[in-house]
Amino acid sequence: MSRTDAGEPFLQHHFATPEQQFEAGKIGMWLFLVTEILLFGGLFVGYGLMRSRNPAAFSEAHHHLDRILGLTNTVVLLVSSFTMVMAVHAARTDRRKRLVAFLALTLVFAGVFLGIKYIEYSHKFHEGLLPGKFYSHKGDTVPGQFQFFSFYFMMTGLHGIHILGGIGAILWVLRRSVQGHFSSRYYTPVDLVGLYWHLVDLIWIYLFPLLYLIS
Amino acid sequence: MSSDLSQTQHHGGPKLYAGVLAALLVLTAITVTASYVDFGSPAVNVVIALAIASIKASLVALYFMHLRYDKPLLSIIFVGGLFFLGLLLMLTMIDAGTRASVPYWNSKPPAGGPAAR
Amino acid sequence: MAEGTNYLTETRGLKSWLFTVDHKRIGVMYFWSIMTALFLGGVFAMLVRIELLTPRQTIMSAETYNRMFTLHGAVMVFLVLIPSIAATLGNFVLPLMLGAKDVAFPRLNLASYWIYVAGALFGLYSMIAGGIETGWTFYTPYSTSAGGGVTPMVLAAFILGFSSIFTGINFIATIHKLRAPGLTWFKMPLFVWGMYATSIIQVLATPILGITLILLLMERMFQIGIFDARLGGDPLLFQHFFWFYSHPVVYIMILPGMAIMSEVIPVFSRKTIFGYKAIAFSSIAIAVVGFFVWGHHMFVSGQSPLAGAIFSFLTFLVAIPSAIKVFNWLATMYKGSISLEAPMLYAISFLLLFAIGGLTGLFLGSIATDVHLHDTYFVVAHFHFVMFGGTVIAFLAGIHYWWPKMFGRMYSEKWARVSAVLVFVGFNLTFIPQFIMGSRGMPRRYYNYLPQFQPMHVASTIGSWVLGLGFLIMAGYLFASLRKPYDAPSNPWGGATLEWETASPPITHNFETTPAVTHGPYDYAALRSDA
Amino acid sequence: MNWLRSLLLPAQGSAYASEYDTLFLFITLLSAFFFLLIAATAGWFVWRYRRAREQAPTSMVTQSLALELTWTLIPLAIVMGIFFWSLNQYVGASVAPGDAMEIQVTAKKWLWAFEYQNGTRTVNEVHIPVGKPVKFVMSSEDVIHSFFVPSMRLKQDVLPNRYTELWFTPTTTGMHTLLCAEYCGRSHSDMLGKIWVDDDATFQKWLEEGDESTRTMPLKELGKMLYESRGCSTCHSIDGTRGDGPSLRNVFAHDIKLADGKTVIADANYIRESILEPQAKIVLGYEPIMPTFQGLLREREILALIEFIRSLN
Repeated sequence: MSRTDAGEPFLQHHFATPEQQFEAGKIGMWLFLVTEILLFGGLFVGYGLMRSRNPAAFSEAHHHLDRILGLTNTVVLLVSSFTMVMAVHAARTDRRKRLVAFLALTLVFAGVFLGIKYIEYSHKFHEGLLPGKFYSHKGDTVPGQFQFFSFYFMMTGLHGIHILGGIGAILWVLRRSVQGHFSSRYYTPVDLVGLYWHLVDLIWIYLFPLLYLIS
Repeated sequence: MSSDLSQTQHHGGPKLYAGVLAALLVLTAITVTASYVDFGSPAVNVVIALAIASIKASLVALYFMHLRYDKPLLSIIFVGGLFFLGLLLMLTMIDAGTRASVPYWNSKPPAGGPAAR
Repeated sequence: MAEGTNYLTETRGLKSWLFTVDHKRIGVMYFWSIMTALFLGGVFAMLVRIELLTPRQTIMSAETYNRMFTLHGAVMVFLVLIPSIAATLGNFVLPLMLGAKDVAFPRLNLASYWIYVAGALFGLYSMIAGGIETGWTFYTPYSTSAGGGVTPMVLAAFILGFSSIFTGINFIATIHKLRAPGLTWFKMPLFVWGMYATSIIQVLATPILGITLILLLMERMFQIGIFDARLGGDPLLFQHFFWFYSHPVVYIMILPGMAIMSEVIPVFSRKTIFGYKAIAFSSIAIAVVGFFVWGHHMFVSGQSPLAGAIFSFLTFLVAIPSAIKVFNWLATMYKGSISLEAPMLYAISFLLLFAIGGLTGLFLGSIATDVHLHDTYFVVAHFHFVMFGGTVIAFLAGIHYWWPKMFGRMYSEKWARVSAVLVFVGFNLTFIPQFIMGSRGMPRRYYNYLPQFQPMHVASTIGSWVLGLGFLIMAGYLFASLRKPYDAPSNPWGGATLEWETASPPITHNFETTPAVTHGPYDYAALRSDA
Repeated sequence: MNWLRSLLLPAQGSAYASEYDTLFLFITLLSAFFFLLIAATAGWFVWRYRRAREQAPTSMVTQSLALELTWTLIPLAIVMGIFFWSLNQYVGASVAPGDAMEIQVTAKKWLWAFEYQNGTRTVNEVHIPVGKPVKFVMSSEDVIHSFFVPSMRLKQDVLPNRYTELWFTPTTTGMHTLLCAEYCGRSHSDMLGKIWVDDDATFQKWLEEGDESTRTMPLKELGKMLYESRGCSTCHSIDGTRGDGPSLRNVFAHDIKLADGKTVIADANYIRESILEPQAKIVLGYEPIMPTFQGLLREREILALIEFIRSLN
């Protein structure tokens, strides 16, 4: 990549100004986020249809989920979103130490989230509350509960994969932050990773009531 | 032209973000509480839960994701995506909800007629 | 004529191609890859046609036949038609038309190409991993119970989806942010509008395919109970999901074709396009309304009659913007100065074939008539008229139109015309009999058929040979042109869009200086006075 | 118009088919008109405005709202007309009259099984009375199939775990072809059936006593006919080639190796059991996929099949 302007080390050659590059990046990121929403959206539609075909099984099955753990994870993720936006703010206002600190905090919360998810998953594995043909829970009164767990694992699993992806992305911007790449003149990667992280949070905001809070 | 991006964008600050976080936590508490209340029909609970979730999602999108301060194009992209997802949900549900061997507009065929019209 | 270096010669060696971020080189790599896939898909098609020469076994067993038509469909849809115009000509021409140095995200563009290659390899792997015989539509529960290479082929389609999404994201961002100074939205060439509409669909529809294929694989591996009726699932949900993607995909294929028409017709008529805004907005309208109509693939599937009625209504609405385009193209030719060189010959072919494809769509959008015609050869003929008569013919028009720009050489005009006529005749001979067979009740995907249909099958097979001959000739003169020295002028056809202002082939950064847009994309009078 | 109808469409088997054909031909003529309009206009322009010299002046007109509206609104009006006509026809055809005779249909790879309300069961062949509405209530045992009767212009997918319906009132006696229109695997194109429309008396007699011909036909001939019409031939060859099931050539009175390691002699009782309880003894190297024909064949028909298989030695 030829760098045309020594004053703008991260300006790619085919852009005229940093603004143009920043805005193009944002458009690209938002389009990507939309594809993510639709990807999850397909699962939501499938969930909606299966739940309306089989409401009793879904309602019965969700009692096997631990609301406290789900609630904790919701709070953890919301707070991590807050630390992320603070990191972006720090980058924009040229506070590099705060940027590094908030990114690191976000990583910690992401780790906590996955830790809690691990506890939940191992509990489900133990009880045989597994998707599809692996479902082996005994003593069900309502048939078809495996469907709920199919969706539970697919939705939280896909979400978990996105958390892992987010951790990778945050590690990448964290490394670049430590190297001092970002400033108020150039913080596009921080901003875009932030957007991605908020989307992961946003999807969980829907997953939590749909999976844990069926009344 | 200044290339300092912070000059051209206003995104709010820590105080606003903390306020949004507080609102999100309160709404989370409300949604958990609401799930214990019997509103007469499970459908009402679903609607309430989804409505609160949507408020929370809007807060995240507007403030954490800066949509409120960004160019409208980004909001159009976001809302556009939701629109097409809604379309998939709606038309699929219309099919699933009205699937019967006899269409609703003619559920009582005239007895004995050769062609029920 | 190009002096000095151009994008083809500036750097050399395999690595300089495989890791290039130059949109033009990526476009060229896509071009050769897609041509290879087209050749493969074409061979499968010829074999299918030969098998159908007789009502019983001709050259292959029923299993082989089923694999053959599945591969033909999957290769043509996922490896050829979806990326065809957008990834090759779109990649090459779009930044040039905008006066940009590259697309917005060059590395993403390269990633898109390599993902395409990876997907294609997965698809080919499914051939040796037991073969796949589900049809390219992967309908459940057949696809969840069938053995063989279903899993790799489904993964291939999933991977290819990312390639498509990346191209779409790239184009939208490019069109928004990288237009040359003075190039306002309504001064953009209509090709760009078409690409914009296409990209919208690629971004919005493809993720649903992704999740559908994931669910299909989950159902196959874990029996999660979403599509399998025996487990409480709903096979129609798969069809809804699948067609939510796969109907808009038809517009991913045809919109770029229409976009090429909107360039070729005015240039070869030397006349400003008629109804610029009508054509531009109809592209967007097609992109949006195209999402509302998927259920017309499901009129006899057991879908509710109410949903069927709604989808039929919406289907008729989406017919209108296509009609508007056709009439505007015709009006563009009126009082023009028309020259029938190869690109224009293909454009005229497109007008005729697409008209037939569109009009026969009326039979299929209309809910009562569709019941009889659904899943017959009528449908096969209809979508070949749109996909081949539309997309592929427009692709050929575009290749002939931009060939001098891409490779800096002129091809033999005489042989190009011979080939264009053979393709047109061969195509019609192949598919018109299929309309008649279909409406007479010949179902598709039939290995054995009732003897009464044999004469029409024979005609159709002979047509496929004529068509194949046309393509062979085309390959011949196109390859021959590449052996010549650069001989293409920078603007051989007298086009007024920006890509004709730079050399043929262009330099690596497209333009010596960023062009300022002073005249409209179809302002041939201004071009003449400049000259 | 009759020549066009008979060129494009199969024979009509019901009043609905003739209604259908009217709409079909209307759209055909409309399409032909618009196609010729487009083709003639394009051809005329290409010839009339061909480029004679390089710098020929061209029209500067670039838009006309009136024209745009014309070619938007007229096609819109036409397609809306087709939509309502078509919808009306579809609604009329979608609900079976209350007195329709019901026949249960089970589709499976790769045959059609029918059951009448009096318990009569047939495979790949169904008799119905002329002039009376008949309703098929259909379901699949495996994948999706589609019940397609071209002469009635009707088609309906047949789904597992669900009932779908299709009805018509046949107006002409004779044989109507039934095809499977949804791709269902290797023998999809052999999943054919025959719908015999009989006059009332013949139908009643058939329902009570079965086919006249099958009662008098020699056993071996009857067996061959059943082998071809009841779906046996989709899996079992008679020339020794391997299908989804073992070939029937040189089977009778031969030793058969079973999947469980035992060997049996294929005598009449073995064949009878294999038809009625196909899962009881599985031949080595084959999947247990054959459906049972219990209740689908009369005693004489089973005898005929055994006789036919014996003749293949």
